[in-house]
Amino acid sequence: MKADLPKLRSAASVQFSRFSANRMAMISVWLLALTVALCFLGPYAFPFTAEDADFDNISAGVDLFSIHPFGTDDYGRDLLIRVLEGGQVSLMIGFLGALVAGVIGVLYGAVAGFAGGRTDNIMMRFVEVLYGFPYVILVILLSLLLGGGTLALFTALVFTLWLTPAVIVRAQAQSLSRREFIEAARAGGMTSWQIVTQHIVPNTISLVIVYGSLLVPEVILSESFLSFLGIGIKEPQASWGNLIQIGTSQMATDLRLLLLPGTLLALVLFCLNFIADGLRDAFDPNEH
Amino acid sequence: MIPFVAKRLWNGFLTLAALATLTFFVMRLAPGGPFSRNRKISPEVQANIEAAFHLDEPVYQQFARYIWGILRGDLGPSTRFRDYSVNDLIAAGLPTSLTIGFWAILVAALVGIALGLAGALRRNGWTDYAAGAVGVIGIAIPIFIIGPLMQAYFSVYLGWLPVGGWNDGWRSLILPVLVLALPNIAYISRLTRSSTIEVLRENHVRTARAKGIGPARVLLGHAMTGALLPVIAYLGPASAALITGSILIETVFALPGIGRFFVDAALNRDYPLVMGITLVYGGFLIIFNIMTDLVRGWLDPRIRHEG
Amino acid sequence: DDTLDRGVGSEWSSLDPHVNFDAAAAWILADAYEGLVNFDSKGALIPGAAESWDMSEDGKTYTFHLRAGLKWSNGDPLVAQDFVNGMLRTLNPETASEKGYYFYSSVQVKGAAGLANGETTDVSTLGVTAPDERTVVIEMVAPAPHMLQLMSSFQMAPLHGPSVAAHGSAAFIDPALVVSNGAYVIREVVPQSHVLLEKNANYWDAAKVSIPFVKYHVTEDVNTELLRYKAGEIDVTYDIPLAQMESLKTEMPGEVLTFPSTYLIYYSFNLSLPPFDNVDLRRALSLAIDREVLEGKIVKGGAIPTYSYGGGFDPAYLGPQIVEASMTQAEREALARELYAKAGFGPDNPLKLSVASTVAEINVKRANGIALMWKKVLGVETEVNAQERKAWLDLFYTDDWGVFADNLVGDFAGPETFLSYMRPSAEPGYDWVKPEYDTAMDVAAAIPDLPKRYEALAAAEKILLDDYIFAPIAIEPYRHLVKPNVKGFEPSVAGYHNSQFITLE
Amino acid sequence: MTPVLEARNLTVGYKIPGGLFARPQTLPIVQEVNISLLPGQTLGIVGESGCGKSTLGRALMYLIKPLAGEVLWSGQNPAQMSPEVLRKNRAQMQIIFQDPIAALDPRMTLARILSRPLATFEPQLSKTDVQTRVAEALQRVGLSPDFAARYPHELSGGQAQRVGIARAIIGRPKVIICDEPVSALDVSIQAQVVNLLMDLQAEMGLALVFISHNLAVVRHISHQVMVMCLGRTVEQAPRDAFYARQLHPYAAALKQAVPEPDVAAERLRRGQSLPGELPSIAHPPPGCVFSSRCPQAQDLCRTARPLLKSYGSGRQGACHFIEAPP
Amino acid sequence: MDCETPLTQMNTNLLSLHDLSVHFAHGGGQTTVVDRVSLTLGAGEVLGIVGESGSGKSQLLFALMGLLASNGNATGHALFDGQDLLSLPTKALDRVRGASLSMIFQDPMTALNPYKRIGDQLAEGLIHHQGLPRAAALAEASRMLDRVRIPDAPRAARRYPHEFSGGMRQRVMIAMALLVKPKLLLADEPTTALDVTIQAQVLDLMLEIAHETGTAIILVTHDLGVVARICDRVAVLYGGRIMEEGPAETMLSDPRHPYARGLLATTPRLEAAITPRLPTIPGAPRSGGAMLPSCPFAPRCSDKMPACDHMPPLRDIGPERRLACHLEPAP
Ligand SMILES: Nc1ncnc2c1ncn2[C@@H]1O[C@H](COP(=O)(O)OP(=O)(O)OP(=O)(O)O)[C@@H](O)[C@H]1O
Ligand SMILES: Nc1ncnc2c1ncn2[C@@H]1O[C@H](COP(=O)(O)OP(=O)(O)OP(=O)(O)O)[C@@H](O)[C@H]1O
Ligand SMILES: [Mg+2]
Ligand SMILES: [Mg+2]
Repeated sequence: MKADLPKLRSAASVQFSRFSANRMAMISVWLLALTVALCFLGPYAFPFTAEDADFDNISAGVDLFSIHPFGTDDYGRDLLIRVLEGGQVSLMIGFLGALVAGVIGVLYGAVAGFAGGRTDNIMMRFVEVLYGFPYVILVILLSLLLGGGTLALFTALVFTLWLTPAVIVRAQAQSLSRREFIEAARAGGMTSWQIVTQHIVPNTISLVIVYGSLLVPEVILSESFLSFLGIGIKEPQASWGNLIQIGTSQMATDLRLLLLPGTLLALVLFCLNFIADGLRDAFDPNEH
Repeated sequence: MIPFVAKRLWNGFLTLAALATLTFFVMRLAPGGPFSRNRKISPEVQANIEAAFHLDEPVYQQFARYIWGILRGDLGPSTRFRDYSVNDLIAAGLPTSLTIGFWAILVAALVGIALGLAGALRRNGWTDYAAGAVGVIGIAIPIFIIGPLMQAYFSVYLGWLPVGGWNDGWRSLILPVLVLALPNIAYISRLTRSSTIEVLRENHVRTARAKGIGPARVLLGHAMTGALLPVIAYLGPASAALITGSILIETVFALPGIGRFFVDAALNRDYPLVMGITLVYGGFLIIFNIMTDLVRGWLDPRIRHEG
Repeated sequence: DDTLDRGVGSEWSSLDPHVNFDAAAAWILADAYEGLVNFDSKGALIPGAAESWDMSEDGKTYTFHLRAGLKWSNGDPLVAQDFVNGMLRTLNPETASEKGYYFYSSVQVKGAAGLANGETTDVSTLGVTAPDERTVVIEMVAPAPHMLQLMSSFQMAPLHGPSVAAHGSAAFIDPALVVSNGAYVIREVVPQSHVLLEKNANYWDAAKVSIPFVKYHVTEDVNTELLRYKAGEIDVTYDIPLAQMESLKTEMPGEVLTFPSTYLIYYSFNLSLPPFDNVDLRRALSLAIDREVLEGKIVKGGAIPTYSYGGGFDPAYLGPQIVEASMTQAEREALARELYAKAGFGPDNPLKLSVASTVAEINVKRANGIALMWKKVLGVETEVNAQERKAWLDLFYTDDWGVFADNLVGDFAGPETFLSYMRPSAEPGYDWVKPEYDTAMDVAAAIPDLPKRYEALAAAEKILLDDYIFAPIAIEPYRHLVKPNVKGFEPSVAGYHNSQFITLE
Repeated sequence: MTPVLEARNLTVGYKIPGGLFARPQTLPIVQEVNISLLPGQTLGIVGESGCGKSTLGRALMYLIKPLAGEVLWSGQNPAQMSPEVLRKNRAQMQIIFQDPIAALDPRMTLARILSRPLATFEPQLSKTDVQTRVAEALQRVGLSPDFAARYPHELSGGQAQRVGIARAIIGRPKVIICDEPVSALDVSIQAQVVNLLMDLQAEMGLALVFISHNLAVVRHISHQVMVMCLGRTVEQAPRDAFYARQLHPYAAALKQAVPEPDVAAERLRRGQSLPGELPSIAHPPPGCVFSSRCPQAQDLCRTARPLLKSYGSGRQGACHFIEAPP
Repeated sequence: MDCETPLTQMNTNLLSLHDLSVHFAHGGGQTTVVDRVSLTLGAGEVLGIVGESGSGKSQLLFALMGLLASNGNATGHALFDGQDLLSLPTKALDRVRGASLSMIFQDPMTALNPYKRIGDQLAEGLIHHQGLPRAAALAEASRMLDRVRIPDAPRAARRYPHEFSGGMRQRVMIAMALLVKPKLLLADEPTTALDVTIQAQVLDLMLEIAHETGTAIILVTHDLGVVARICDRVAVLYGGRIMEEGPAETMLSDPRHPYARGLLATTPRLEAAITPRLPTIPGAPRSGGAMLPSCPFAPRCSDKMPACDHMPPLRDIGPERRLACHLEPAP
């Protein structure tokens, strides 16, 4: 018998439409897009760059109608531009770092949990060794090996951040691999890798999305900690992590320095929070 | 179960040995040594000082010495804190870190799980948004900001609690525990929420509802078990990290814990102290991971070890 | 309240007076131990355990006369040999103390180097002897008028042999075992947390010690320390957060105390790395730094801008004439641009350099400020390479840097400690070949008379400064918050503030 | 002809947690089972609930490793295959799980679930071909093609079961192990599915292991029938011979108990079920597994386990008191 | 809405469904899977529901239990014991569910909590609704396990669902539902995974308990033999609608609706001659989709007539028999 093909909406398009029906998530997407656009385009609207110091105008206060609407920092550099340019770096690192750490962690954990037995044991013991290795030493070594540049920074960030998602996903994978549909997949002749990527990982997706949304700020904030150890975004380049750091040290006297980057970061976080929930729901076949 | 634990402990021991070996050798690749200073002292004197700490020996020999020390329960002398052995320092700092970490993880787990469950039950309602906001705040406001703010308000302005130090009994505990718990509340509540939503729709939860035992018991007695499995996995490494001290908390609240020792030691290339705390942390990590695996096995008979 | 609560910043490295190297712990030790001399509340040298001393004609031998009836805190008599033993312990390689260099480098005590190097273990080779119970004789290889500065407890604490022999390092930290000779004894030690001292009834001047207890608190984070101060948990802070200096001055006017220390900031140039081998360029870079703006408006830490290397610590030292010091900033900048161009750089061919600094906030801030000034005045493109401290230290010896954000803490408040550090023969690692300087310093070192010696030192400093192997920047100050009821905590360049001279109202 | 599927003295079991001090123990479930299945043949397996039929099915797929004995796929032992070869061979066999819903990935649409085996068997297929095949497979099991967009949780029990069947047949395997494949279907669709399986068998020599409680369906589809009780084969026979006369009392009891859609007859049978204790598989009785319920049981039955013996013309039975068949 | 029986009259019955419909929201649209079902059930009565796979049997039961999926909703009335189950607030519903109304789910594999011991799951309802102490409830539970023929019941009570075979889990579900001695038991294909000997025993047990406690049963099944064995009445569902309803005897001996007749005719029998193909009802089965005004069976019906474009109402055709078909009742 010959079947006439029904017009099927692909799962992706269903998910997309489900996502776009989520008001909070959509608002967040637009806000986030706006923030990103501001960070990447905003600085062009000013006649000076983030690195132009104005020594006659050090620590100028907020004056929305002046050339420095949010004032200047300790060196007389325009705070707004610095925050925007810092955003470029931080958002990039944050999203990329979370992505890379997330992908590594999820795949690693899924493989370990699915494989079980000896493989799992060895893989998880390796994770324990990495967890246990003194981070400060690691970072110092990385800066020695890779220089203090972005590569070192990125490696240092990702190096440990993938461990926790790996542990969480492994736990999920362990439960999942006892489920019958995994057995069915194995019976159907799928390779282990296919089972991991097509069954295990999609079934942990909601945890992964949520955890990933938390990883982004974690990456952004850890970057400033790393600059304490000599790797990180180097002056005169700004980053939200650094700006918040500086802002914190001055928060008792000049809250402005903290509030501007802090608010932007919080905004991004709130957006991520809602986007993550929206994505979670969109990927959930039980949602309608 | 006991054979399982025994096997895991043995594996843990091997892990710890691997960790120790790796740390011991790799650590020495970091630039600078325990006695490098910006005022260069004469090479002979420098050599003499290093000899006093056996730093002049070949590394493998130092390693052998170190292992021999561990076997005798001696983690060696600290080079950064000259008056103490590493054993002394850990004995002095660990109780503080343990106390704070224990309470913080307890608070974080209880509050985080409660918020997560509330959020999952009242999805996209105000409870959910409020719980989400707590999460965002917990993550977006780092410890080094929220800590001083709390100190300024509760200690300086209200004068209720000490700013820092470890001399005031439980009052010294409150702020650090709260601040340390906050980001973990965020993580735990978000994870809990997400997995609870999923579990609530499983068929066995429907069965539980069919029993008419009321939403609370359905949630706590049936949905929560499955929902907590990933959270518990998260709690393993998180507890180990919290319990062995957080540098930020201990710095901001001037607490004598081993988290600060650890960073201080690493920055000062205090090899024995770094090793000592690494071993302590590694040990806790391994034990907590065994514990979370046991708890998960206890909750989920399907993954019960070799079950 | 009978306790004085003092902040000591980060944890001390040791409470063993023969080992400790930290300035902060020196406060605790200065309370617990007394050297041959002492420093009063203003940092002036006063008799300590020794009530008087004489100097030989050639300035090479000092004889100290101890007070009668000195006792250790446990009542044991304190004898001259205890001081000799203290120094011997410092020099003994087994003690693994880095402080021996005070005796073989800062001043050259006869035989000290041999003992410290481990060339000999024969204690009789040391030029420090106790001919009788109340006399300590110190012989030096060369005259050194500043040696008295090094006779306080920080360098010259006596040793209570029996307790150290019995208990090792525990004899310095275990309250039950500590035996000391200062105005206070140690009562409680909690690592990373605090040290509690109690008045020593056996101290010779105990009658004048007014505060019964002193507690030193470890508070690594300056902001926390400030909050603790505000909350009344600490009476005297170790430091003040830079960012809040200004506002605190208005908020609590009488309580902010700043005064210069012996902590000198300077930016060294890598002489073996072109183009820094060009003296004009080095001078241009030095001139382009507006030290007033830098310290006053950017760093805001109260540091004192300086153009000299050895000056600014001992008022008796006048130093050489420095032209830069008397120019206006505009003149300096004009000259800088001129020299910069002369060195072959310009807008199309800007100099690119990297400043190696530590990651400490204040250092990064200063480096950033300087970088921005270089950029603004000369168009130099600077990257601030902030490194973790040990890596930064290591970096110095690799020569893999152009400009090094350098610093030096003097052993005492005088020019000589700085100037002798720069001697090419002392191998500080600057790759500076200048036999004239060594000769000039040798000349000065042979003069026992202080004013004449200072003149010779000034001549030497001129040679040093003219080569611009570094750009002096500023002298860091001590910064303390002091509660109004704490009296007797006064400026002291060497940083001594013995609690015995402080009173609580 | 070599059998496509063979089990020789197959013993399979599960690990069970061993309490506080003990290591996990292994509990044998299926014991010493022999099976030989030729292409184009169907082996019907009936037996008591909990006697190990599903376990046997899993073991035949080598999803559980046997404790003893061996499984052979076209003469080859999966235990000796490399993972890659094992996987390829396994793909030639399919299994329909007893629990239809749990065997479907809740996050996949039926389209993806069904196209999965195609990716393994016929990777060269184009996207539209795959879609066509999926739609076709759905139709063959009586579901409309627009079910392809559904997720498993939107299906009724019977619909899910049919998806499981569709998944098994879509790749045209050589062997299908069907674990109660039609239990949740109404008779009409049940018939349709059975017809489908038989069509496939005729078309391409499909071999079937058909586990079911429905003796009428088993009778219809099987060539051989095997009866299991407490993990052991108690009877095995060609279909017609079996339905004509059962050698083992349990098999006879089974046939007796089949309900008929006849109210009057059924009402009479109320309350006349087999009495006696059911033995636990964890503690099998020393004698015959059926002894506690067997109306003809004697002392011998309670002490000595009867062995599976041949009684000619392919019939085997495990009972001390089988009268030789005519 | 057009009521066939006034609501008050229904109160004499244990359960009366009135125009009960179940709808699922579906990406914007809505599908109806149960369409205006009206039924009554007296105390102690056993009603069999047979029908096509996917005809809405399970959803009908879920609607009564208040357990529809989040995208489903039920309209109409379901009076049980004087209360309308569909409009009860959760709290009140929880007093009914698991106490006087219990359900055996169709999918025993996933319906049991994998994390809890069987015994605890069984005892839970007793503890909650009857206030039994745990030990007593556990003892009850293991007794009931024994009655559903789980071997070694006390030990089995301490095991977890995954250690049970499909049929054993099904029996656990049955035990769980019977344990609370409900007034109404909703049994959704409760014996599909049982071999016929145990099935017979379990069905006997259900009847026995029903007699002891006056429990009424709605039994969904595909096995007409099972219907014959225990049902008093039978309703035939097709496409979400009741097609025919009546006493078991007459329904099985003399079905009127073409679909019901088809069911009976296609039931495989042990004695029948073996044919190459099993007989089936011709035509493709329904598969969800929109509810049409027409008779859902019309496309497959051999007796299709123009009138079938309109769903015939359920009309009385004899003693207690109702039929929804335009065909004249056979003489
Ligand atoms: N969550 C859902 N969303 C949409 N449709 C659903 C959902 N759940 C069930 N359905 C559909 O509702 C219809 C009725 O399902 P139901 O489970 O009641 O069937 P059933 O009569 O019990 O069939 P079976 O005998 O196969 O179990 C089916 O067509 C099914 O696809
Ligand atoms: N994971 C397990 N651990 C321990 N015992 C198990 C496990 N799985 C199944 N069993 C036991 O193995 C026996 C056989 O189970 P199996 O599922 O093979 O039975 P079955 O013949 O398919 O029964 P049914 O007809 O009821 O599905 C049962 O007694 C069951 O209790
Ligand atoms: Mg089975
Ligand atoms: Mg159903």
